[in-house]
Amino acid sequence: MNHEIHHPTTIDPDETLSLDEAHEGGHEHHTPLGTMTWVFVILLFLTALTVWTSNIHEIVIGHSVIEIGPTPHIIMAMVIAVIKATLVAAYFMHLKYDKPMNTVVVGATMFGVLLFIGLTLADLAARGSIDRQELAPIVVGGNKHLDADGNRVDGAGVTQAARENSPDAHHGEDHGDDHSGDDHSGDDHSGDDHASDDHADDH
Amino acid sequence: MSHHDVSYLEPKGSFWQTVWSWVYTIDHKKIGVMYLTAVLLAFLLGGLFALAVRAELFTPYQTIVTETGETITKGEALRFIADRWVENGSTLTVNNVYNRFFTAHGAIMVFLFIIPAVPAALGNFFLPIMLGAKDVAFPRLNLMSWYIYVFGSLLAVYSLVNGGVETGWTFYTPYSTTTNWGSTTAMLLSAFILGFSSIFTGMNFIATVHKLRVPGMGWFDMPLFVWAIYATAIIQVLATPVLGITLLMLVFERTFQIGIFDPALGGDPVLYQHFFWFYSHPAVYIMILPGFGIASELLAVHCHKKIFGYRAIAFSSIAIAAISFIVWAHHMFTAQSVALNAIFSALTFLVAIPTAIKVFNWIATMYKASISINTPMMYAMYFLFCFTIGGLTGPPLATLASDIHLHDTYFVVAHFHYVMMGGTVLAFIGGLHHWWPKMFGKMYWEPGAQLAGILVFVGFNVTFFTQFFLGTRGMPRRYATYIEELTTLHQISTIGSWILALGLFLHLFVFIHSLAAGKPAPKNPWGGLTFEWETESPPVEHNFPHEPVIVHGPYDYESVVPPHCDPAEYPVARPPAGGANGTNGTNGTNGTHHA
Amino acid sequence: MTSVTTTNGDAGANGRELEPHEAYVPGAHWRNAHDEAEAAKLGMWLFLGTEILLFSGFFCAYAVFRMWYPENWHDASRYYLSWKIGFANTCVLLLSSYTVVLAIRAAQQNKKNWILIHLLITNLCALFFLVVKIGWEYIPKIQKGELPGGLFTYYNPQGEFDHIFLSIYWISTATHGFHVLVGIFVISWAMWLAAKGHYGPKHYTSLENVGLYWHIVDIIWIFLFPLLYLV
Amino acid sequence: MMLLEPISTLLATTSNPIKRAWDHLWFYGNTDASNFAAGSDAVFFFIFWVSAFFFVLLMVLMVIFAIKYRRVPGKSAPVSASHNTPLEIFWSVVPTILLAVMFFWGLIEYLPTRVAPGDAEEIQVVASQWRWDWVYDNGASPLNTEVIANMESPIFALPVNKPVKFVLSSLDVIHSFYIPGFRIKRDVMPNMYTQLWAEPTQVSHSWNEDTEEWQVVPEMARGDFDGFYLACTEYCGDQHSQMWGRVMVLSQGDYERWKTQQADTSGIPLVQLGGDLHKAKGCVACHSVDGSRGTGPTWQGIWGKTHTYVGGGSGIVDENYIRESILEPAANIVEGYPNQMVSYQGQLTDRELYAIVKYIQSLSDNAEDVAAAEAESEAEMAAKQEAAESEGGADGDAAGGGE
Repeated sequence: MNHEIHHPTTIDPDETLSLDEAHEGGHEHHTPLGTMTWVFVILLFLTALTVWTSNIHEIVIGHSVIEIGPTPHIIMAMVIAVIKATLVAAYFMHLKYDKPMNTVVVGATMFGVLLFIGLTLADLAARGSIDRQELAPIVVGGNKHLDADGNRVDGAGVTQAARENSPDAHHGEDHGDDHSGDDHSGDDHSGDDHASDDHADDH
Repeated sequence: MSHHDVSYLEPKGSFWQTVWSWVYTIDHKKIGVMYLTAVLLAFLLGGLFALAVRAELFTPYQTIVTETGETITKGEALRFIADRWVENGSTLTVNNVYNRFFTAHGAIMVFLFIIPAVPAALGNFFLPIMLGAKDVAFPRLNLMSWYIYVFGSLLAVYSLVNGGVETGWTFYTPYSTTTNWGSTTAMLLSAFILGFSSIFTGMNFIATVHKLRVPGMGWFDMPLFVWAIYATAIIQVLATPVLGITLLMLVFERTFQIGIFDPALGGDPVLYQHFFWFYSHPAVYIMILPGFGIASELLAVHCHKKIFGYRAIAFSSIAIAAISFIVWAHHMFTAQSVALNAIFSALTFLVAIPTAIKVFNWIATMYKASISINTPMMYAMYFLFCFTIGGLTGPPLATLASDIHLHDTYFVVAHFHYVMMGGTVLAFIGGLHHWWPKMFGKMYWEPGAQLAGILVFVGFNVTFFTQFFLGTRGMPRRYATYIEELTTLHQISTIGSWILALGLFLHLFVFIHSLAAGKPAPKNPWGGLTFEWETESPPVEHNFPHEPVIVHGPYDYESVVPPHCDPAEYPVARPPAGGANGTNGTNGTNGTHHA
Repeated sequence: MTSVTTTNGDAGANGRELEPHEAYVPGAHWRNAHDEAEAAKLGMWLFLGTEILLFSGFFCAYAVFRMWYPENWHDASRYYLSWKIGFANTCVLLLSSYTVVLAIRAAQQNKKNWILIHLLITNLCALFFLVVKIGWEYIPKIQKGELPGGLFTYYNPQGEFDHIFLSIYWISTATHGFHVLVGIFVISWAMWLAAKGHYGPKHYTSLENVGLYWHIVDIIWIFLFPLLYLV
Repeated sequence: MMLLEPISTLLATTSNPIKRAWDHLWFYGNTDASNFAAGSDAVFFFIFWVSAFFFVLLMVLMVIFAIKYRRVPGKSAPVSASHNTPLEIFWSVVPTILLAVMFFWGLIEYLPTRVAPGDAEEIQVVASQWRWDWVYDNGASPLNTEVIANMESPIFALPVNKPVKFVLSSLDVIHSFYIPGFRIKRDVMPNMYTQLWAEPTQVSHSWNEDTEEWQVVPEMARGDFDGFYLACTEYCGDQHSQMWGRVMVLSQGDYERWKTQQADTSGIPLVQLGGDLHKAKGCVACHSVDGSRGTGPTWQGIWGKTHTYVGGGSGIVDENYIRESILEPAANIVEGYPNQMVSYQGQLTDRELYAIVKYIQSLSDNAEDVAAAEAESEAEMAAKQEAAESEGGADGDAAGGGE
């Protein structure tokens, strides 16, 4: 138990505040032109690639046709986008050359984003698993929202439009005025299938 | 320049020049003092709403037929206001007024008071000083953040006088998107703007801690208050933007009907709750972590003892900040899917571990200490008492089976008041007394402050401990009236709120008295070891007459005589061998080497 | 930025008036210019982190509704938005990011005119982006009633939840567009400082931070483009 | 009709003052009201006693230290350890274990609450601002009310020892379904069905053949209030705090009797039925009948009045206006009132609608109107009675919404 006065020598290597650097000036690294140009070209190429892949809807191998659904598309697009973003961050934004602290900030941020989106999605995806109900949709007779003037109005024109979205059920130009709930009067429970309960059941 | 020896409070020339020197200042101390004034005003305003809410709950509504055959309703304390408040062409109902008042109480206390209270007021003032810096990293950003706060607060006040908000401070959809009472949009924008103030303050503190520590000060030489503020700043920066986007989307929902949260348009209200709590749960730790930091300082200084488990306390602050991001959905146990409930219940318990460690460490600090019983130390003990209750009533709410019963009842109300008020606010008041001599150079009337503290402690516990019983007996939150069987408990609670208010007003009086007639404060009235006790009371313009040099840790009480203190009064248990560091001199400059 | 007109000791030896960037002294509370520059960059990165989190709200809403209505999303994306416009805008933004990098390089090499030229190209790209966005997307959409949520009045919806797709399109691109607009202002401010000689090899912190901001606007678009226009 | 005696009187009969104070302050003693209550309480009290132990331990230590180690000026604190790794590990691990027990116990007790047994009787619960409506499998919807917290609240019944599954939906904003005595709670969402279930295990009321009324059973007079009520726990606006319902738990036989009683309204005179509906369907939450102001216009003397509407126009309150206001509330809002009401489309039969019209007529001060209304009512009632009888089970169909 030999005691000594605490000597504050714990200096974080990443965060040194040593006076030695005081005269080095603010910036040590010079931006290499060639690297940056290459990165730019790769970014353009990846942009073209993502557009190209998004337009592939089926792959023909010999006689078999593999259909590409929306999920592979979004995975592909996101992978490319992540690569592009990483390139921009690492080179254009100098993360590769900077003190690691800035990368830690980005990492923490991305961690936050992933938690937020991931766990929220997890809940909304798991929602139907136990509360599955084979019932008629909820009557939204009472659902209201505000119109542009801030007044409460009943079930909006948009929901009506969405409900009757068969190609032949055109609503004319006057549809924009259709918010007052006038066309709501005739609605019955059974005819009302627009309540968005179905996502709870199906997904 | 003269700022080496002139107090930051010194007037600058004429009256208007002095005013201008405050309005346009980039001095973190002046900004801190302005914040302090503003948050105390907000506390007063929010507290008045709380008193009104408690007054309404003194009795439930009762319809009585009088002797003349007239039917009247009793138990409506807010009737007087309701009958005089005209909106949409007629007077309001008592419920309307009550709903606006509890929303106003919540919104003001959360957004205007408790989030900025410790970081922006005390943190602004002391964080740079504790690091031995002349200012925060970005002084102009600091000033901007203050004016953003002012603007946001004014917008909130505008919203209140323009009808108020009746959605609850949580703004749950679809109620908040459909109600056209009051001025909800203004309040949403206000909270959105206040969020930026919070973000900028957080950014500033992170950069300050990283880049402006006095040369030689390592991470583990920082005072624990700095660690706590640093952890808070991380949450402020990482969580607040999500609140910003949530409120912005809610504003869009109200103005353009974007339909993302509104079920009438195909949106989903639970999605809103995820958005909201992703910020607002971490925000709970924005509120409480600085309280932890203050408690650590108060205990160490007034126990005159090295804090027990320094690293454990420091790391637990960071751990709490990290865990705070993965527990938000425990606010939605009755709304969301079973799988997520199980996950979030488990994750929520994680928070209890670092919190428990902190409490054990604080109590252990008092063991074999040399404890001065004064207002700050009493507040530290009040804090330990109330926060322990607040913390221990967390597990029943994290446990699924019992939360189902207690969710959205007064048990929750009592729990978070024990954490927010019993934790943060008591620590804040304690910290204010602790640092008051340093901030304003005046001592306060100690017996008055102690009496006020006792009143606050008793009043607080009478008010809120009762509410645990109300909660377990099934009294839901946000109720303007209730079943008659609960009248006694509600009345006890309301009487407690009066005692609490009395204590707080007495504190206000003591502070005003101190400013007007307080004795000049010595440089180090408590015998503290951190940098703020080395400089003048109040500090000079750039904080220190000469840049301080760190020669001991923040809590080395057993081996270091506090600066400016008499070693006869503060003897050390273990004098250093040889005294090569010169820290035990008696010339009043201990610990400060002139660079 | 602090405009400093005093000359320091070194300057006197050279016997000429120093450019502002050469005469730069850090703020009074900084120990040296290096710390100040590092802190400014750290602060900027923290701010960029908040920007990313801000936009993550849109991405989260997007992800949720796409998970629920993948077909409707796909159809709406293909029907309402032209990938060609998006592609053009993406390339323009990438180019502008590249020129910002070149502007910083010019500052490092003390070529004042090239800083200005590169920043000017950046600003022109930003303007191009906004003009395309407003002229070729927003205005026709408003005319056709392809508006968000409850304002949606388009006669031929592709599915039940087109209005929510368009809500997310509108709020995310409008917020992004607002950032582009802010970008134009801050880049113009950087040009003004560059013209006055505030940027040189030893001091170009604010130019670097403006660049960082501009890159993050680009990165957000890198994600918005495929999500809205392609998948 | 007060079904439960006020607790104050019950308390007054309890002789032991300590017992009285305990009952009044302490947590629920009633752990057998539903199959979940005992489990939930057991978890709670486990946590409670663990917490109490730690709290007392810490506070006693704090006070002892504060007294024992008070500062004496000029004396320093003795040297003591500033950390102790084994101790710190000990006090990290022990709470962790206890917390893990809490979590798993809580989870085990919770999981069954979300999966109803297959044979559970299904009751549809429809919430709106600010009322509860339960639709039973025979189409019955409660008609009787009781004053809870100054608000006429519907009385619902449940069978004892039989699982009941509640299927919840909301017509407007989020509400939350909470029966404190049963320890169950679930949010009621406007865009999806949620559900929960419980098995009541304690009879609260029985049918008194003599008085022909539902009465509290003697065992319930336990000196504490019982939590047999339904409350909304998610803030939902103006009268959130008055959105109550009484929950009666009946024996099997009584339960069947009650359901039959509630399903058949044909024998009730129109004005009386209108009055019952006014309370049971929640109209009372917004529309007073004594002239006082509420969220909506009072019904007293409203018949025959001319109202100005929001957005221009005016009209006389007559049969058609009342009917329109119930079915399409947003069509014509009286000046000075918010557009707050939900549509009752499909929830009231023609006869019930008519009963409300007649009830409003009967509330008019205008003597002539009242006389005319009464005369008319007699005739109409007879005619409607016949119509209703010939319609058969129409009531049930229209009241549901679950078909």
